[in-house]
Order: sequence, then C-alpha cells, then structure tokens
Amino acid sequence: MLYSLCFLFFMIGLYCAVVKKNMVKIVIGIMIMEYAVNLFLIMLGYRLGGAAPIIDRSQVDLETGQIAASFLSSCVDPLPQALVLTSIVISLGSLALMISICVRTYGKYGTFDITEIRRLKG
Amino acid sequence: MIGLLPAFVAIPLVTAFVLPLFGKKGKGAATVLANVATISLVALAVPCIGHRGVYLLGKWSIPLGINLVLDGLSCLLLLAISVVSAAAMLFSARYMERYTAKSRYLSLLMLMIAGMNGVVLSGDIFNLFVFLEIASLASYALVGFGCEHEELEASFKYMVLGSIASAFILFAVALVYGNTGSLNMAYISKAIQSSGMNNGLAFALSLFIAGFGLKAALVPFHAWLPDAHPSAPAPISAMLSGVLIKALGVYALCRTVFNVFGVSVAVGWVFIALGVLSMVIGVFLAVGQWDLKRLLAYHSISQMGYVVLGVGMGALILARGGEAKWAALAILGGLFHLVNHAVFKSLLFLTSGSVEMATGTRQLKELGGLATVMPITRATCAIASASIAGVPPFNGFWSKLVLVIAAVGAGFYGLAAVTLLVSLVTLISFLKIQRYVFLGELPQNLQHTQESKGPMLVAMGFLACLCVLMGLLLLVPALRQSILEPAVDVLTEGVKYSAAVIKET
Amino acid sequence: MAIFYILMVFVIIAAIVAVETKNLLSAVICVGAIGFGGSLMFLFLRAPDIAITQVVVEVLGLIILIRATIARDLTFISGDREFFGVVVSLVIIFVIFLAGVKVFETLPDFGTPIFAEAPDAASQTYISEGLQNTGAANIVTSVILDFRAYDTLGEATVLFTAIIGATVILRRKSRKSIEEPDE
Amino acid sequence: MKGMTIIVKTISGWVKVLIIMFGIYITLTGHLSPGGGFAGGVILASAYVLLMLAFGKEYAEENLPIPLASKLESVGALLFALVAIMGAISSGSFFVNFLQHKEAHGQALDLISAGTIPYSNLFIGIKVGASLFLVILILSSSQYYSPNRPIDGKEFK
Repeated sequence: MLYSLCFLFFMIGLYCAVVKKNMVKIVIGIMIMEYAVNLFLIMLGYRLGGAAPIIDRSQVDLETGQIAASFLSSCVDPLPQALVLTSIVISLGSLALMISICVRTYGKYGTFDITEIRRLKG
Repeated sequence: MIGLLPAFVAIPLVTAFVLPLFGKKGKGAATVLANVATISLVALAVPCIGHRGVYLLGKWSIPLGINLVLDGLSCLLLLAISVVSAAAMLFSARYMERYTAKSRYLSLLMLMIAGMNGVVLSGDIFNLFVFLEIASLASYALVGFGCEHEELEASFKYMVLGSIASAFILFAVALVYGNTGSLNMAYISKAIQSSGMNNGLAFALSLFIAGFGLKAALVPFHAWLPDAHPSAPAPISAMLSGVLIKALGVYALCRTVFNVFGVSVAVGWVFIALGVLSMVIGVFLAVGQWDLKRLLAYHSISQMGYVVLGVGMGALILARGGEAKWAALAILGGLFHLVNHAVFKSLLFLTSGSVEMATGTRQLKELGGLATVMPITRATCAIASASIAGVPPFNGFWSKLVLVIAAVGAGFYGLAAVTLLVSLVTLISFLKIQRYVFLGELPQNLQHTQESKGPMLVAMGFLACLCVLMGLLLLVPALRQSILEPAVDVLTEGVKYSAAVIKET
Repeated sequence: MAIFYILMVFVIIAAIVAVETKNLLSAVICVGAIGFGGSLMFLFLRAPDIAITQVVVEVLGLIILIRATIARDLTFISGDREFFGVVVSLVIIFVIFLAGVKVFETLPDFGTPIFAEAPDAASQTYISEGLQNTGAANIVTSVILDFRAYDTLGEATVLFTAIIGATVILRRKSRKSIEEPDE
Repeated sequence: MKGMTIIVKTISGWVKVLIIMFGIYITLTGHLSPGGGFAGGVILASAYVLLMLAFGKEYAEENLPIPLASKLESVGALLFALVAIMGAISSGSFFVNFLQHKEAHGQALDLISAGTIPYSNLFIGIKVGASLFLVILILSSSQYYSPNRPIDGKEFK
C-alpha cells in the first residue's frame, strides 16, 4: 500500500512535468519524481522496528570486532541509503543546471511559458 | 590490459578537473592537454581488442564492490567513443575559437567522454546510472553552450525529457533491487534465472526500455533529438549523434535486455517495432528539412532504427529458438551499422560545421556552389553521404547489406524491403544536400568563402579515411574475428554473461 | 506504521498543491514542504544520514528555486497545454499507474527487506563485516566511501559537471564578435 | 544587493561561526555518526549563503572570490580522485582503502580511524561547499532579471 502511494507520488510528478506549461512547474515536477524514487528506495530497505545502520560502542566488542547479534538482526538495509545519498546529490546538481537554463531562457524570452518559447519548429 | 581499465574513466576525469584551472591565458595549453588526453584514450582502447576480463574496484569481490567488465561489446563501444572523441576534440581546437569559455567547454567534453566510458565499462546497474547522468548533464550544458534563443530552448527540452528518462531508469533500478536484492548485473541476472521473471521485473524492464529508448531517441521518444543535435556546436553534434545516443541508449538497452533480463519474443517484437518506426518516420521527416544540421539529425533517428532493427531481429530469432547463424548475422549487421554510423554521422556533422563556419549559415536554400571553394570539405561530405546512403564500397553499404541478408535469410522479407526503401529515400535526401550545398551557383555573398584550415581538415580527413576503410572490418576475417564477432558473441550468449563474470572474479 | 501513512499522505497533498497552485512562489514553498516531510519520513525509516542530507540539500535547493522565481514579475502562468494533449497524457499516466500498482505485489512486504532473504545480498556482509573491513562505524559511510567509492566519485563528478554547466550557461557573453581577430 | 538591517547582520555574524563549526563537525565525523562530506559541504555553503543574504553579495564575494571558489572546487575533486589513484599505486587497485589495516592508524570508533574515509570526507566537503557556493553566487547575479534590457551587448543587435 505504501509502495503504491509512493508510485502515485511519482506519477503526480510525471503529470506535472508532462502537462504543465510553466518552466518552473516542469522543474518542480521532475523534482517530485526524484523525491518519489528516493523515498521508494529507502522504503525498500526498511525493517519494522529496525535500527539505523550506525554502530555505537555498546554494540561492538572492540577487542574481537564482534558485533552484537541484536544489531545484526535489526539493522535496516544500508545499501539503498547509500544509493539515495548519491541520487540526492545528483538531483541537486541537475536542479542547479535546470534552473540556470530556465533563468537564462527567461532573460532571452522574458517569459516562463513554454508555449510562447517556440522558435524551433516541431 | 585489464589492470588499466579504470584509466578509461580516470584520464578524462582528471583532465576535466584540471582544465578549469587554466584561465584565459592558458587556453592553448588547455587545448593541447585535452587533445593529448583523447589521443591517449585511443592508444589505450586499441590494445583492448580481443581481451576480456573483470576489474574489481577497491579489491572488493562482487557483489560487495563495483566491477568493471571488458568484453567484446564494451570494447567495440570504447573504440568508437575514443575515435570519434579524438576527431571531435581535434576539430574543436579551431572551431571553438568563436565561442568564449573554451577551457570550460573542453572540460565538459572530457566529462562527457568520461561518462560514456564509465557507462560502457560498468558492471553495476546503479553505477551505470551514475555515469549516464554525468554524460547526460554534460550534454545538456553543451547543447546550450551557445546561449542563443534556440539553443537554450533545445537544451531545456532535452534536459526535461532526459531527466524524465533518468527518473524512469532509477525507478527501474529500485524495482530490480527490491525484487532481487542485488545491484550487480551478473548477480541480478543470476537471481532472475533462478527465480524467473515476475510482474515487477517485467515492469522494470519496460521502464528500462522507455528510459533508454528516450536516451536513444527511438521514435515514440524522439521529440528532443531534432532540436538538440542541431543546436549544439558542430563537434558536440558529432559527439551526440555519433556516440552519445549509442552509448547511453542502444548499448545500455542491449546490455540490460540481452545480458541481464534475457531475451523474449515480446521484447524482440518491441525492438523491431521501435526500429522500423524510427527508420521510416525519421527518414521521411528528414527529406522535408531545409536546415542542414536538422536534416542530419533526423537521419540519426532513422539510422538508429537500423541498429535497433538488427539487434531486435537477433533477439526475436534467439527467443524463438531459430537458427543461431541468422541471429548472429542480424546482430552483426546492427552492431556494425552502429560503429559505421558513429563514423559517418560524426563526419557529416563536422563537415556541416565546416560549412557553417565558412559561410555563416546552414540553410540549404542560402548555400550553393561550394564545391569550387571548399574542395576538401566537399570531398569528405561526399564520402560520408555515400556511406550513409549505402553506396558501395563505403562502410554503410556493408552493414546494410548484412542486415538485408540476415532479414531475408531469417524470412523477414517485409523488413528487408523496408530496409531497402529507407536506404533509397536516404540516398535521395543526401543527393539534395549535394545539390543545394556544393553544386549549382555560388551566391554573391559567399564569393569570398575560404576552405577551413589545419586541425579541422585533419579531423575530417581522418574520419573520411575510416569511412572508406571500415568495410575491411567485415571483409578481412582476422579483423572481423577480433573486433566484431566478440561483440556479437556477447549478445548471442545472452544471460551466460552472469556466469562468465562471476567465474572470472 | 501509522506515521508513515500520515507523512505519505502529507507529502502527496503537498505535491498536488505544488502542481495545481497558480502562484509560483506557493508552489516552491510546497516543494519545501515535500522535502521536509520526506526528510521526516527518512528519519522514521531509520535513515538519519539521508535525513540530514535531505534537509540541508532542501534548504539550498529552495534558495536556488526561489532565486529563479522571486524578483521576476511573477507571471501567473498556470494552465496546461492544449486540451487534447492533456487528455492523452492523463490517460497514458493513468494506464502506467494501474500497470504499476500491480507490480508492487511481487516485492516483499513493507518492513521485511529483501536482503534478509536473498542468498547473496551484499547488505548482509556490509552490516556484519563493514566495521572490521573498513573501520567506519557508520555503515552507510563505509558503503559510499569504501565499498562503492567509485559511485561517490561519479556523484562528485555529477555535481562538478552541473556547476561547470551552470557557469557556462550563465556566462555573460557567449560568442566573440566576428570582427575580432581569429587567433 | 545591499544586505539587510543591523539586527540581521549582527545575528548572522554570530550564527555563521556556529554553522561553520557544525559543518566542519559533520564533515569530520562522517564515519562515526550520521553526516559526511556531502552534508557537511552543503552546510558550509549555506553559511556563506547566509552571509550573502545578510551582508550583500559583495561581502560574501570578498570572503571567497569566485575564481578561488572555482579553484577550490577543482582541487577538492582532484584530491578525491587522488585518494583513488593512491590506492592504485600502493595496493594495485583503484579505491583501495590503503590506510586501513596499517598498525598505527587508530582504533575503530576513534576520530582518526577508518583509513582513507575521513580524508575522502574532507575533500568532498571542500568540493561540495565550494561548488554550491559558486552556483548560488552565479544564479543570484542580477543581470538576468529584466527581460527587456539587452544583457549580452552585441548579441542583441
């Protein structure tokens, strides 16, 4: 059910990116899609009543390097978190580039309306 | 050789990081450095021929770490990327003098090369996504490099569709991870083979096809290409049409479909449908164009259709359990056309850049009679046009011939007819280019046009020689067995990929 | 469990408002609400690393977005593209959504991650041997900077590319005038 | 931009120290607690953005000129790539954590531990901080505000 809601979230972003004609709105739509994927990835790794994947001193025997069994059986999946960290930064980068293009286009055309920004045919 | 694999990414990356440090004064040094980097990439790519192997980054065994995989298909793409990028870089040395911020331009171009090399070498699906994003972001910025009205508009359009494609791909990666618990392509493939396809994986596959199809500009997803490719500076158009859509689109598509998910009849038909649609619609839209670069861009769509058609026929025959030799031949035709297209289309875009630089326009109706004033450009353009139209003995002819033979042999007579028809229309539209650009009356305002000089001619001449000689790749058995056939084997072996990669680690 | 549904509904409502509101600035503020809601969700999903990064990235992202919208004569371009296109896109999106909803049945239930069952999932090893092998107590850090450091290099490069691209797009003068000597 | 009132200026003068310290803390303890180079770098950048908003663009630019920020970005990225290449030189494969498992290199859960990870975090922090500061500075240039004013000089003729 949560997964489906997450997919609905993704689709709202897609709708916004495809249908809206304001450039900033389109950017917002793409941001929403990226949020949805990030959220979905983290949900995939969640364990009910789980623990964050950070070991503290009480959970590890520093002499032998043994990690407490309770931690092993309750830790959430660290891999999707690493992926999402990467993908958040990627989306920040593409946001910066996209907004620069929007700002520069605004400087040229004087509008954010893509139906008026139509020099190219087709 | 395998130990040097990360250098394919490291060299362009480090060069790209260093280049912005050169200010305005160091422009010459920056150009030299960038050219040295691309030429060293060619020098690295050539010894890769015939090798295959797996490189473990950080010495972590897979699936813990990330691996780089070199096999026939990646080697083929590496060769194409390094050759075309060396030519484009050489061409830029003089062509880009018209623009400001040259060192940043060179840096972006290096980043694009690094991204493409990363994509073709990666053995990890998420890592593939990351490098795909590097190459895509660099290309969005490069399309808008001129900062004129049309360029910014094209760049925005391209960026929106590209970002949607990226989101699709990332969602598909998430679905695959959720279903198999692995990100390494070999392990994903192993998990799929043991548990079989389910709805989730099928949906992920269709998202992959949509996402990579958008990056490859196959026909229902082609809207951005005719705007983006003409708007970029000429060497970038050459890179985009020549290798970017192949490395990010077709290569990634083939890798995921053939080696990770495994072929099926449905996927084969989808490929064939995409291919035929791209071929036919692309070429008929191209004939009506009067803008030189826009015409070439529509032909890119059409020619990519050939590649996808060949690969799709192979997939269909393999999935049906038909005769393996026709499947191999169809895939051979597709992949051979991929490299050929990389060479002749980048050459065509470079000649269009040469024409545009000399005359200041690229409208066919304003041009004419350039044959007398620009003989070398004219000669290279004629060679490339003959190649793309499939005139013997140039390289385009051989790949189209192989495709037609494979289609007839496997019993797809309709597809063979479509291939020939599209080839004919291509010939007509390139006769149109020759007629309007190089023949006829030289207009008054173009009387003082001069031939391009120096590195631009070297780059064009180099690619033109390749166009003439590349038929040998097919005709000389030793070359065929060391370059083309290993690439075909990667695809025909299909999901055996995973066992091979896991064994080699 | 309930908290996830509450937050999820919250972000969806914020997304709908962001999409449908007429004022651009309100849309941007709604994006902020989505981001912070998502960040809270990450916190409850036991991903503190992501929550921190999401919050700080959200702040900067909002500043970037607001810079793009404020101080312009906030044009109220709402509205959609031509009607036919909208209907077709809506139908396509709805079909994809219906197709997509089915596929989530194949995933393991929420709260039982795949790596606990899959035979050769890497995550199990990260948890049990990550500290020993890399020395980092934060397993996410050990993954991004040691096991999958190559990804992180790529990610740093993406940011580098985007910034170079932004400086290139926003530079003052893009072409040299023709009169200037060539060399 | 002229900056804001004296109240804002005084408070942000205090707060910036806290933010910068927090950013450094987050960057350096990335291997022990949540955070890391990216979050820390973004926090450092946001300290400068605060200065920019409160004191005006010129003040922030004096503290970190654009060419310097651009160089810092390249250098940070280069240093991170260098960590990878050092791994290749010392252990034969890119990204080997070559400092881990050295005898005198600190115990797990100490500040100096985990081999190359803290250094990678530091370099990424520098790179991300510089680049995000740069992008906001560039985006906030007012030259693109008015659509009717010719902005590119000769381009508009």
